[in-house]
Amino acid sequence: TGGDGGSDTETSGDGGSGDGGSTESGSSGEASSGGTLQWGGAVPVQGLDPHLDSAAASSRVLENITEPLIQLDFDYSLNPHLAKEWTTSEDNTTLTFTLEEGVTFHNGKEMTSADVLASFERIANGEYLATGFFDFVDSMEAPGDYEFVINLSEPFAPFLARMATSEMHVLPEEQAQEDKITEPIGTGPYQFASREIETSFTMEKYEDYWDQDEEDGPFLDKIVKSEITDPSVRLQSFRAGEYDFINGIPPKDVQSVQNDSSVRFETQFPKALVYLGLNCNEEPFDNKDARLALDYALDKEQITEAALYGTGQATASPAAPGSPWVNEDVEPRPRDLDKAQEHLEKAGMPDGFEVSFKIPQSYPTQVQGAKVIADQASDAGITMNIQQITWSTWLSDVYTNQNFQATTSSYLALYYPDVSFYKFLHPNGAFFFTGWENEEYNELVEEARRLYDEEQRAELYHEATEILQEERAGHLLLWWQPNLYGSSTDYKGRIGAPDGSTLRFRDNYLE
Amino acid sequence: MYNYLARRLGFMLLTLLFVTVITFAVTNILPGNVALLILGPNATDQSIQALQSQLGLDQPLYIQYIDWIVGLVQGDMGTSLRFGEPVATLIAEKLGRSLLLATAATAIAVFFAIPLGVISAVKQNELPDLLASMFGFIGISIPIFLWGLVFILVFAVWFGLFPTGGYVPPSEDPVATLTHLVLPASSMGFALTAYIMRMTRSSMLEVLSEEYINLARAKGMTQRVIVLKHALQNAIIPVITVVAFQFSYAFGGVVVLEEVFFWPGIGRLTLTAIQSRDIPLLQGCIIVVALIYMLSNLTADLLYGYFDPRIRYGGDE
Amino acid sequence: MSTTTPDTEPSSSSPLLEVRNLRTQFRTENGTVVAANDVSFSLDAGETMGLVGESGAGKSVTARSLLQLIDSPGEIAGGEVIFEGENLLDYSEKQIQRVRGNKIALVPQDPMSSLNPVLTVGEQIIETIVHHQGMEREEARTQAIEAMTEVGIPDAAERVDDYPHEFSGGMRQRVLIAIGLSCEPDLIIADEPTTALDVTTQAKILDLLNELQEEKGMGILMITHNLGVVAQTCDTVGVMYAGNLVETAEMHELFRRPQHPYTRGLIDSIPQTDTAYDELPTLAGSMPDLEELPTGCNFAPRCEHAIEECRTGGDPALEPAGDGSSRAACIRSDELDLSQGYVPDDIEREAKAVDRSGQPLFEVRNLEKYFPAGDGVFGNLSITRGNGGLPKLERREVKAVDGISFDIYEGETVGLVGESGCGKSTVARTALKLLEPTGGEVYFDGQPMHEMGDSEVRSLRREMQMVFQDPHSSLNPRKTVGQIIGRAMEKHNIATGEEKRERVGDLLERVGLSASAAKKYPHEFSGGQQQRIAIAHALAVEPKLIVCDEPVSALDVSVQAQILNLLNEIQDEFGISYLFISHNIGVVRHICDRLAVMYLGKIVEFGTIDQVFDTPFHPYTESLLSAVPHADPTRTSERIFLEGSVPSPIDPPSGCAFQTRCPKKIGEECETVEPDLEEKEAGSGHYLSCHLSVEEMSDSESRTQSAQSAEPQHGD
Amino acid sequence: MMSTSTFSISDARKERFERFVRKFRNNTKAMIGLVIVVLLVLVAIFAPVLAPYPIDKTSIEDRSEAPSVDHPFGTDDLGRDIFSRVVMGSRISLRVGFGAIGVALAAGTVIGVVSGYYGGLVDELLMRLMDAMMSFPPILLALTLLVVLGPELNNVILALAFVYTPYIARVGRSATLSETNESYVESAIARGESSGRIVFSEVLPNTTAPLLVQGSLNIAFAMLAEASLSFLGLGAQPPTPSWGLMINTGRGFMQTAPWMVIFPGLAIAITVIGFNMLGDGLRDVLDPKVDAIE
Ligand SMILES: Nc1ncnc2c1ncn2[C@@H]1O[C@H](COP(=O)(O)OP(=O)(O)OP(=O)(O)O)[C@@H](O)[C@H]1O
Ligand SMILES: Nc1ncnc2c1ncn2[C@@H]1O[C@H](COP(=O)(O)OP(=O)(O)OP(=O)(O)O)[C@@H](O)[C@H]1O
Ligand SMILES: [Mg+2]
Ligand SMILES: [Mg+2]
Ligand code: NI
Repeated sequence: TGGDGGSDTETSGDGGSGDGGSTESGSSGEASSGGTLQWGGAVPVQGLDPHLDSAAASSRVLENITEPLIQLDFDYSLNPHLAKEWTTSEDNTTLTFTLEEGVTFHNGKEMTSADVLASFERIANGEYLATGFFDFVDSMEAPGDYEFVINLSEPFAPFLARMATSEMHVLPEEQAQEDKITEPIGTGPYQFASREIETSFTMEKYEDYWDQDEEDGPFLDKIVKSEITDPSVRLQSFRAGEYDFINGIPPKDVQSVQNDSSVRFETQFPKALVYLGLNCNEEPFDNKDARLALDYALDKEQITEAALYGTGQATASPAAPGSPWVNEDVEPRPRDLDKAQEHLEKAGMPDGFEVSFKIPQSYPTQVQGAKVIADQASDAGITMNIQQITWSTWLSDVYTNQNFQATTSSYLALYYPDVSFYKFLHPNGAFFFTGWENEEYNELVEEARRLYDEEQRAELYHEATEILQEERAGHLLLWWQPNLYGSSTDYKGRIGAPDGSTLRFRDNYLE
Repeated sequence: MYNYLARRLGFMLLTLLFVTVITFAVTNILPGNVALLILGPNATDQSIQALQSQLGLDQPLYIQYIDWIVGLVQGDMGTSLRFGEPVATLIAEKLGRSLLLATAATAIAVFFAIPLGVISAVKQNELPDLLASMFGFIGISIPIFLWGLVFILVFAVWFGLFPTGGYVPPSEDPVATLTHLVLPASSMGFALTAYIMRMTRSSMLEVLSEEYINLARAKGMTQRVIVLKHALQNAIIPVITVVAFQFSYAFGGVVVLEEVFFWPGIGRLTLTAIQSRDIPLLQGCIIVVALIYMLSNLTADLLYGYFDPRIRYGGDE
Repeated sequence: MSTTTPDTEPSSSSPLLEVRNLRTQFRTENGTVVAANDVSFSLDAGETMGLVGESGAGKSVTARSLLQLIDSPGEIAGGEVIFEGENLLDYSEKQIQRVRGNKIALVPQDPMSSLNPVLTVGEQIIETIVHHQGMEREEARTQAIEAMTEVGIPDAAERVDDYPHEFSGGMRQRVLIAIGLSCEPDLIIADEPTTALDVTTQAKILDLLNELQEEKGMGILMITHNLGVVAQTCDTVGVMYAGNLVETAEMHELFRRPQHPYTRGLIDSIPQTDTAYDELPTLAGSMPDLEELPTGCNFAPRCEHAIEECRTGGDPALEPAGDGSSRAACIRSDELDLSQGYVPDDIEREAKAVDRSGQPLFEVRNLEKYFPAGDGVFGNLSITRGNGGLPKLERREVKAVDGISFDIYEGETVGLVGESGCGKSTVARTALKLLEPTGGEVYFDGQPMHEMGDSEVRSLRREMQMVFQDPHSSLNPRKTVGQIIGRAMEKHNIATGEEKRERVGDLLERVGLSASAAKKYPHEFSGGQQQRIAIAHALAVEPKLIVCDEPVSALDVSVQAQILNLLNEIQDEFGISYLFISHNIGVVRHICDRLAVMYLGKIVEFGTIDQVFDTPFHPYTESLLSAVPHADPTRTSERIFLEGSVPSPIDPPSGCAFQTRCPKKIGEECETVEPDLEEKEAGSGHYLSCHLSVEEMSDSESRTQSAQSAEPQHGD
Repeated sequence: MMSTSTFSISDARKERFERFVRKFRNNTKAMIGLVIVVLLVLVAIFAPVLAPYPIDKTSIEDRSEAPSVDHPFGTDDLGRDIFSRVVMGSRISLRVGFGAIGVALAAGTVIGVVSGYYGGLVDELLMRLMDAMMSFPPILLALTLLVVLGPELNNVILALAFVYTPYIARVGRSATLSETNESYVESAIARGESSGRIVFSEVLPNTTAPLLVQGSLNIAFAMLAEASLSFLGLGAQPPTPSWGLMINTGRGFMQTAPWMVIFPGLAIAITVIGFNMLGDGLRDVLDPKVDAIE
């Protein structure tokens, strides 16, 4: 997974792909090599340490620079990558990887299992994004130059999936010994060239890429990302011909972009889940009825429409639409002011209540949605005072100190249900902050982590979803939103990456 | 002149001291936890504490202040928490561009403002004066960012004459640098023109009522000589101060304008620093901007001294 | 010396300048103000004509009208200005530009603000020459240097590239004259060319003008409000009053036999240095506001000879009067004989009985006040280049008052005179502890004020009051007169409520205003009235001492006399003591018992009026006295011209402070040894600070008074 | 204006007031400014009556409608009536302008007058402090303060008050300095007044004119600053109808729904022009030098 759910400094709609098919546009002719891609990017690239940096914007470029042993494909299957094959033992506790030979890092050195071991040990012994996952790892070995073994202490289903993210990308041994990495060296098709903080980022083709291919590239000589955070300006500049490609088209402009024949418009759904976070440790939302009152006061469809102009989808399930984890029976509560009033009375606040509503200002769709939420809530007598805050304030106030009553945030369309169900909603989850706890729920999602059988797991998640809805969890889910891309018509190749939050440029080219 | 200069520098040092104190005080009460921001939400308490002590954040404030000042004096502004690069490097990269933008804006403004101001003073209460003063009021009454938006819409989107924003380094393509500069510089220049023009006008009016202008008339000098030689040379002196002030204003205004035009200057860097609570970076940005401000005022004082013989030759005044 | 030029015979040809029925008016929000009404006069080549009158009479407007220099909202509404046979008022702007500065030059009043600060003085002269005579710059430069030399600027060739601020006031006035002269004009209009200058400098400039005229033979229109200046420079005189020319006459004739009562009043009210009166003759009231002129003769309300006809019969025209060439605008000029001026009682001035045996009321010992030079806390630090070229930090100070001692007894008036900047005001302020003294002792009634704390001093303030030079600024514009005066009473618990109101009314009446003035605001009063209010304010707390800092120098002569008289009366009535500060040595004679002469922060002479005004003189006192122009053309005196200007108090000369300018300097001693202020004659109470012997100081080789100066009323 | 007999204004004061009114009337700039400001205040007072729709009522069906009879200024992206929001927005602008400058005037005047009157070290330190405060670009300083204080309209007012205090203080100081040159101050000292009383009772009333002028000009600046801050998202919070915030939102609709920017933009411009003209005009009117009629 690219980022920690929605918690990175990115503006609205951007991310990866996943909705197979729609991003492939008539790459009829022969792919042509060369050229510089001018990319109008939404969020500035943050840190460049693949193991440390949670920002989607970072992952978006790192995806092309460093590589994992196992890669996620567009059909959500895990495929061998730097490991040309892997085996899992009967009891699901020993993982054995056979590495590709002849893979070189951008510094020219060949990749061996020593590098993999060093990279994973770095994560296991440090304070990195995936460090927690190594709690389930007993030992790691590199018996041969091209063989690598991991022994788990118990079956742990999310581990392989996690390996496919940049959190567990492979770095050369020397770099794996550094605490912090600013110029990553990887094995990917593109190598880091230069960057100017908050302004631009440049990657160049790595000529000795191990997996070069006439059909799959890499083709582009250079990719220059200009970082234009304002979606309207970005779109304007794109239309003025300054960029070949942009991500994060504002939903309101989708229609006009679609109608523009000189633009190749791509959408990838879903990309991120936006939710309304309620602090269940504090008045008034420590009261389930207060939460229900708010739930009934809101028309999720309307809110989604207001924010996304028909590009999104209201939801009541944290599982990505289209995945087997979705419980189709659970739907957003329809708006019902009478019920809202009923619950207000049950909560002992028949005249409603007033709360602060902290919105991270860099997410226009969330701000937009918040305005409608506040308006609708006011009809039920619930006053929500919007306060736009910076991302850093959000992190410290809302997330760390839990000094909030209501907020909005998002997480990326993570195909792996563990993230959706555990990371945010289980008290031990890495991103648990709303304070909503439920024994039954916790047991369900813990159990699901240990199961490798899809159907069984799905069953557990369906149940968990029901509990979320019934108990009105601190996450009042709002909508799924897509990734919206635009490019010039001579920009070819599949846009995006399977996990929804990143971009793969490998097979992209300019005609 | 030496005394004058020495005194200005003395003032500046004292002011600078206050500037550092204010900067330090304000930035240190910014909400948010830096360590958390760096380490990300997964960090443990121990690692947060370790990082804090590594960053010196567990020291008493006054020690932090002194450390900071000592560093500043040695040209070391610390390391950006967010980007892990030396603050000085980060700022140096952006500073030039903001200066370029502010200079261009000021130059545009001066180019138009001074003749306009002179004309409207000479034709006081006549049509040119009224037109100029309308222009002036409009110029100062519309927020710069709105001008920016309007200029983008008209000149970039409708007519496609200039790029909508962004920056190209002159080393890459000097012509592109210029075309990218035109819109931001002129939308800010527009607002500045109004200020400088008003100042020129009132300064001219004041000078024109001076006794020595009367004498020049009594000597039979023509209107042209009186206005351009006798009046303007005196009136320009206070205008210089205003121009310098406007330069610093332009420099401050870039915070918003750079955001509008995506001009990667120190204004945007400051916003980034604010948003990510990158204290060393924010402190660096603020100090540098304040320093530029003070330097431009110092320049104004020096120019003032240079243009006003009473100070140039007087030693004291 | 002879200051009057021989009478020019009325030339047979037409006059150089003839003004006929000039009328200039200003549109103001209250209607139209006619600042020059029907002004007619003529001026011959080589003649000097004076234009006198009180402030606001319209002198400057008249002068500026001649060159069409009136700006909106003013306009020249009628009349003709015939110059060289042509009417200048018909000229276009282009044409008149060729006359201005070329044929007719203007020397403005204020040397401090009339030169362009950013152009060198040379440039300001050169541009005139180049403009009018089309000369090459090099040539013009030579001519400019010549002009500067001519007006007595030493080392003109070197100073031509200096900027105005590098010149002293007197020198700047010379530059202005040089500009005027640079194109050798036929007529010079000098608008109060000396008013802003010290007496000593004033004398030099007037002399210069006289000389230049003799040499070049141009006409001069000399505008002034000082009859003394007229007496020394003019051939003919025009007297203006409220926009009208009320009398024109040949100068001697004017003084001998004025035809208009106003002229008479003006002449009389000038205090003479060498005459003492108890009561100065005054012109009652003040000039009417031009916006609301009386219906009859403008002067009628103030005229002691006015009859009913004067008040109703409209403004009289200027008509020949008397048997000479005089013309006057007075219907009674034929019947009145105004040749006899005010004759003071022939009695010796009744020496006030000041008892100086006991303890003085107010005593100042070695008072010092140093100001930091420059502004700000660090301002007085200055960087100077040491010998080695290394900059060095230095603390510089203005020694404004440098060791001054004097005392004032009850009921006594002690005067303090000296040139501008010598430290008079600073003495007043530090003595009253309005400023913290740098050193020295001050005793009031035996109490050591220098040792008192703030609150003690504050309660002592009841005993000591101050009257300031500028009455306008000494009254808070936001408070009514009643509030201002009443506040003083409240502050010191003298009266409150109804009683206070009554006393304010009484006081106002005492100073010659009506009790209803209490409800008005200060700006509604004329300068003289405001000064009366200021005096009432000082009197409100029933003080024992009033310090008057130039209380009359901002006022017109006629009003000046009224205020001086008022001060005298009040002293008689309440037995108050005064410290009276003035730069006008003529004024002090009429009010002071003893007098201190200051130069550069020190007292150089101190004694009774008679002692100071008579030999032995300190050389500085002597030159001060000689420089005062007297309003009596029949008397001439040798002027003593002082070299250079007052040295900077930042670094005063070594030895005797006056040595750099002293005409009687004896040499080494003066330069190295600082003379003490000592009684030259033990017990006389006459202190002098000079290395000269009494005989040398009494020797007036340079002070030969002409025979006729032995006038009867000389009351020594 | 207040000609009732219950008010016994002294003749002189009345006359001075009338004179002021006369000069004011003759000054076109001042009059235009006054008319704009008065209209603005009226609009703000009667805003709830004038605004046809509630300002925060979203209605997705009506989003981004062009100006029409129903919605004279059109609707925004959430279907809210822009006319109503612009009208209600006048309250925000006025509140910020008057609030911030009111506080700044109070603080700045005291600092300026004290500094000017006492001089010396007090003056030096205070003024250098003011210089230091002025060394930060206003927007930048306000922005930083707002991050500290939290984005809220009242904090905007506080931050702007802080930012504009030194400007007022400077004017207050120079006005005081020129007043202390007048000898009535010395006269008061000679009368034995305490310095506190002199500062506040004698000097202060005489500095009102320049402060008034500076104040009204700064109101204009403060309004602009509020717009900029809201534009950057750190000022007023939605759904507050701050004009700057409206422009910020409308910014993305410049091409599709320009009315979202035009009307709030015009509102800001006119308001700021009004205060600028009023300030400028007041300067002329209060300047004793400009006595002549126009
Ligand atoms: N610009 C003006 N606007 C209105 N009235 C004016 C103007 N200039 C002069 N006056 C009026 O003209 C009258 C005469 O002014 P003028 O300057 O000639 O007096 P003056 O005799 O030169 O006095 P002073 O001795 O003070 O120089 C004044 O009383 C004044 O009311
Ligand atoms: N506050 C001050 N700071 C610095 N220097 C001062 C100050 N007040 C007076 N001085 C200086 O002290 C000297 C004496 O000034 P003072 O005002 O006492 O002279 P004065 O004799 O009253 O002159 P005038 O006749 O012009 O009123 C001058 O050189 C002046 O520049
Ligand atoms: Mg005059
Ligand atoms: Mg004085
Ligand atoms: Ni004599």
